[in-house]
Amino acid sequence: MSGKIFVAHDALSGLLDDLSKKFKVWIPQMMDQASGHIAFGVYAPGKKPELTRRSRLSPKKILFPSMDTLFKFTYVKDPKDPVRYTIDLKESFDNGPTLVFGARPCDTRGFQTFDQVFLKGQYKDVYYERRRQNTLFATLVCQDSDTACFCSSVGSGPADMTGSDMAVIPIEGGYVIEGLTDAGRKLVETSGSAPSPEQAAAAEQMKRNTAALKIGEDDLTGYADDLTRRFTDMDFWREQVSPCITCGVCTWVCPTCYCFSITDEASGMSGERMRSWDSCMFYLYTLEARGHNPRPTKMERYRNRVGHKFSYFPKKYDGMVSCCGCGRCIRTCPVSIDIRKVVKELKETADDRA
Amino acid sequence: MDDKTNALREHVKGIFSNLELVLGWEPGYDPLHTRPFYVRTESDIDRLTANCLSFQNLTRYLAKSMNAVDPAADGRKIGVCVKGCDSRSLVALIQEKFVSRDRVYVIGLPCRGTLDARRIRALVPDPARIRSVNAEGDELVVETDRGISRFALDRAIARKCLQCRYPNPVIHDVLIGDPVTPRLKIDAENPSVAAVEALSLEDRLLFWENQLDRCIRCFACRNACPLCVCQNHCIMETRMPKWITQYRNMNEKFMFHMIHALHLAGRCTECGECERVCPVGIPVALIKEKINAIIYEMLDYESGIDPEAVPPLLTFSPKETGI
Amino acid sequence: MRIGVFICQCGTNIAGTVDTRAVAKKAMEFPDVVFAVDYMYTCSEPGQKEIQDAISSHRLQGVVVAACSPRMHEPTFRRAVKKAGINPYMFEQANIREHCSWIGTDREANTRKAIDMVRMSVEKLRRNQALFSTQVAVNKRVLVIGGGVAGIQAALDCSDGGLEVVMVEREPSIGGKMAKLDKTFPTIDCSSCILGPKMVDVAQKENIRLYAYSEVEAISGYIGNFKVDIRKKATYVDWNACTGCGECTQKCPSKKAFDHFNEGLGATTAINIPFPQAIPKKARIDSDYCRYLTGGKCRVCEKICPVKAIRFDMKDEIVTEEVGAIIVASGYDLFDARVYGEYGGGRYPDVISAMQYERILSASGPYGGHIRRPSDGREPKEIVFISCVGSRDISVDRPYCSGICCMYIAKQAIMTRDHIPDSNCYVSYMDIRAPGKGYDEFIRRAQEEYGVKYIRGRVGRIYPRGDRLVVQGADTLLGVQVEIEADLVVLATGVECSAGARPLAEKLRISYDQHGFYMESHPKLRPVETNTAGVFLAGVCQGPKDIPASVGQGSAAASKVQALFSRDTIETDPQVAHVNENMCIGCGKCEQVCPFGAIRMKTLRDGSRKSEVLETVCQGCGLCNATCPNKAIQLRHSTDDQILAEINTLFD
Amino acid sequence: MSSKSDAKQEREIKIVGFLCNWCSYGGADTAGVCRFRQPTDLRIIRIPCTGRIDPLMIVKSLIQGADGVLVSGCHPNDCHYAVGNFYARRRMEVLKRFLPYMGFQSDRFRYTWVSASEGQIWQQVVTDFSETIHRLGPNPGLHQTVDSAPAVSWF
Repeated sequence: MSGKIFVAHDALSGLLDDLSKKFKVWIPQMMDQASGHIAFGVYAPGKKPELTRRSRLSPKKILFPSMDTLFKFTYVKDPKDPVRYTIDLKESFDNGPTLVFGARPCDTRGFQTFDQVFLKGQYKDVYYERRRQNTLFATLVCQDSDTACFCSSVGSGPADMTGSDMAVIPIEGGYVIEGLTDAGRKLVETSGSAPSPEQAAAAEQMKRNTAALKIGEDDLTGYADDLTRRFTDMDFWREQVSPCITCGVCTWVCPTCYCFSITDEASGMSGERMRSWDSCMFYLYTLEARGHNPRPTKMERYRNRVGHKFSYFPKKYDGMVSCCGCGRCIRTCPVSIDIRKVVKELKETADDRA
Repeated sequence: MDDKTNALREHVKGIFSNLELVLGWEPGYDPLHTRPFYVRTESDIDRLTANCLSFQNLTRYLAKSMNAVDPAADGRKIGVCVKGCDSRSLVALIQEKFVSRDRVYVIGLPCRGTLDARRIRALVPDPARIRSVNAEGDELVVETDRGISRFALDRAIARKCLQCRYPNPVIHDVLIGDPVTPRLKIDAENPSVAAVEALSLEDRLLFWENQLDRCIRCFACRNACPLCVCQNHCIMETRMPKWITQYRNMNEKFMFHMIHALHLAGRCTECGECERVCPVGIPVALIKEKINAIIYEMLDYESGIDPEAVPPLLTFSPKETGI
Repeated sequence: MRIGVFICQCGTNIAGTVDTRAVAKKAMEFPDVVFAVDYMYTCSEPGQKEIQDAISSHRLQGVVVAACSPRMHEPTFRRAVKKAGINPYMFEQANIREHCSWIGTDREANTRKAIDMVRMSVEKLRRNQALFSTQVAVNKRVLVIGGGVAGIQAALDCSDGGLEVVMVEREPSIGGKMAKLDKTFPTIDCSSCILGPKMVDVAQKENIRLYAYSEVEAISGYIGNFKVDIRKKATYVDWNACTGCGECTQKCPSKKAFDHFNEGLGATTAINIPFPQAIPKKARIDSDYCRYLTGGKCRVCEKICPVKAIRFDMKDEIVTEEVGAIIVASGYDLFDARVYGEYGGGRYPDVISAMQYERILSASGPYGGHIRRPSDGREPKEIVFISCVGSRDISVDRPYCSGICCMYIAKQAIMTRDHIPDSNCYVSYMDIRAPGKGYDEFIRRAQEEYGVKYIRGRVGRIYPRGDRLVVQGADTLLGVQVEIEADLVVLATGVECSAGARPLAEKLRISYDQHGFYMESHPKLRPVETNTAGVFLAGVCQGPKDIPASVGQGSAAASKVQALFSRDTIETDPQVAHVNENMCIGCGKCEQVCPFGAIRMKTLRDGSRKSEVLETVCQGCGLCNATCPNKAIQLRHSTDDQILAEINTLFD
Repeated sequence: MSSKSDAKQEREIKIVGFLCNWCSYGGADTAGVCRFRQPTDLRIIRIPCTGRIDPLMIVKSLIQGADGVLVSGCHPNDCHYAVGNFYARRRMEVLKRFLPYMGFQSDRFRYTWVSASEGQIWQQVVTDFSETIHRLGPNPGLHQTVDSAPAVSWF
């Protein structure tokens, strides 16, 4: 077997039906017709994957839910001495076999950032790890960038299959699905019939053509030191973020933003500890118990967001920018702040001055 | 360059020496986007634009950023560009003493409607690559890589604009452009609210649940709202008192939107910013529009019209009965 | 926190329909509860001891008592836990009696409900804060509203105790209804002979400041520190100058003025002194009748007045008095008999009210004490008294008994038989209410000694026949129709709340019942207190009663005030609003809605605006808390978190 | 927090009552003293004044699963704090009219005025409201997931 199958457009539903028997299959789907809202949702027979338009929200929540119960706890009173409690803990895992079908290369690549933080090094995040191990990615070779896309600027591209188990390559009449990892190949081989030589050739051609595309004009890697130089230039930051309303949508839609907060929600004698998304754009994110806030205004907060992605992260992780270039933050920003421009101006104006 | 933008720039040039700064708009990252813009120097003025893409309600920055703006030692005013709906927010902020009328120079811009980028994307063949967007009379002309599309402006403007009752600023120091005829009469029924009310009670619940289920609790609606003045101290985020838990379930999402709506009862000026900024497309403003309708019917009050009026839920009348 | 829960059985009052043992057992499962028990009478001495012992043996930090209404025993238990060393506000009471055991018989449902109520109280208590009162100085002056016998008694008692008294009387003279009475039951002693000296006392006491012909305009402040605006209505006579000589009343050409004191029988002059014993004895011009004030010509009194006291340009004047307590003795009105068309009240001159008859009987009355008919001045021989006119009648919204009419009818009938021995007196009655010392004996004297004829039954109709009146009714004891040709009919009009009672209550922030009588704090145990601290009640404004009861209440209210004033300071209720400055956004909405002006805005050094609560002025209503958008202002002991916890715990 | 979607099954009806301390709480006491029988569904939360009511407390109760919410205070003009109930009246009436728009059964929320002396009226209010709620049945709560929903078009 070649590790490739061909799925005609009208056979896609059948494939997903089959897959959904073994996996929890996530696909980009239309959530609301009126607002054209596309996001990742669990496949169920009858639902159609939206493979020709980009999703507003990234598939981040599949491995990193916006709210994740870590464990449940119950206080148990000692009947002889009711002042004393013992605590009953129950870990909570939700990590069956999962397949993400139809994410874009930038979406899938976003998890590379998570992997660095949650899997490498001394401490591993077991919740993320278990989900990660049980999830396969069938990633779409991306055909339709828009004015906000810039994956090539951050060292990726529309055919970048980093982190993917399968490539979904659109060709005339359907898709060629190609296994890239062992798990991916195994799944592909049991899921359909091989493409004809013409179809296989068309897919290869499509991959090559797409890989040659340059999405995004500038190279936005290598700005780590510019940020450091620019750190205390508050005029620069004021100019960049004056319109910002600190809504944090950029962090919410971002496939690489992994900040979280841990809280207990309890009522009566029992409750649960949960992890939920947090945003560095919020005042409360860095608010200290005494009332001091090291990032009191949006300038410090936005500086942190840019700095984290383009300076602190690459300095720590071998130059890897923690931005996948999907452009969601640009597209959804209510006040049209463009992170590409901010990063570029870090250097440009710094150079001008130098 | 369109006439309105030119007229605005000319006017600002004439008065800029008397102002500390001017809040306006400049083009965003592509022709479908616009960015709020702080005109701080004379040379900035030529970046100003004013057109059907001037979405943002700039009064939002007045209440929330007054402290961030350096207080003018010499008492110079802050200039702010307002559309009809924005001007009502400004009135409400003056009412609630968040903005002092004599601190602002109000540049009024009568408005025929602002575009809804989502609607445009559905109308043009290649929405990914739009080169230019221009309103020509009642027509919108959109140029993309694949050519030029023309269609009626009404097909592309925001929901709130289709039912606009106050296209002309209700408060201004200067008016740039000719007044526009309102699309709806003041006492006209809100057609979107009516559309929701046409559903059965059960369907209405399902409708809202379906909408609010998408909410990711990013609070963009809150942050964009010029009258959500609590900001960093919003009860949505504080755990003391604890109105909301960290659960991301329907109960909490519903509760959030009920808090948002009821906190704006009698205050919302229907600028629609909450709805525009929602990343998941929830018609957030539609919730508040109903409360506005109730308050108009019950207490004959509209927010953001009279700077001297007291918001209706901050006052009472002993005589009113039958409510 | 270590919480103890005490479930009161209240004898069988609670235990009869609630399984208190099961409630206590369940309470042990609630968070922070380390001790729970049920007890026969938790409020009793040994019951309180049980709580105190448990506090020390289990080192409790908070206590929940599930028993009767906190409106009843919350202070009791707060004192009890305080004695045992914990802050009195670390206490919660679940009302499982009035709100549970007494209103349902389903034991299981009641028990479930009681468990819920205890759970709610525990959750609230877990969020309680120790609170501490502050002391505020007491202004030891008292305001008495109303100068009837109850108010006079209260004022004199306070004055005797050395307090400064401010008395406000709506009418030109004090004395109230009692001053109009001829005699009082059951002793037939002369009303003005016993009231007169007290009225004079009021005038003569140096520590009583009397504002007659004045009304309370507005009241602000709180216990210990009220501020009262008093409207001195224009009398057109300078009372500092007026000596009450009465020259003016002799010469006044307008002689058809309505005689309020004589209930409209006869007339008086436009400038008048209401009655000879009036206190203050000063002249007043009735602007409705004064020729100068209505027509612009006359000014006779001005010329005649030997001390030049007439001031035609006088206007109402507002004066402000500061007091520490208020006694309300604002009295009552009499029912307007015109409502009963079948009695012809108001249409037939010889159908009169009992108060009019009282004036007729009075030697200082319009007929000099001779009983005559208003129509033709003839002495009546056949006189019918009709009781319960505007009492005990749901159809006129007066379902209550006025309590005094049976007695005053007997008195008037006795007086009539005394004055006109050959007269016949008939009393048409429903039931005779005579529960008082010597009262029933008095009725018997009327019947047996004075031969007053008592007919049980209601009068159906009165109509004129010639110059007499035919009274048709039933004698339900004999089961026959009765028809009497009477010369005079006296209607025993009942008591109703004063026309100004409701607006006054609103100024005082006290509550009233559906008939407008003021609500006491507790119908039995706190009969002269109101729910507004520092405001006390005396007399009929609280409910119908006779003279001895009114006088008793006047004294009772006075003694309450003296008890209050026996301390230099009073503790304020610490259950007031409090601002979390870190959260406050300075929007000022709390300041805008506060009914007491207890909130003001301040500017911090960084220029930010914050609101601030004046704790002694705050009354703890929580309106600010409800209004505050981000809940930066919290009402202590009724915080958002506490209310939300009570809600949440019900639906876990 | 439990999922409310399966709450249809038989369970005890619970009504949350917010009663002002001065009038209605006293009225409920009076009803108790007079032994006026009432349904047992009501769970009373004592508040100082209806002015303390934030309409969001009512919303919170309904979302949490309260089958009914009853707010009762002093009669208008009769507020212990003079005007608290006037504010409350406006706020609650706005909420009452707003609830059905969001898909809530507005009959599950009622506000009323009962004085401390009106024990009998309190009995009637509680009995009548409980009957209303029993007729409506348990509050099904919000659906935690929505499979299909009606679309509304406003363009």
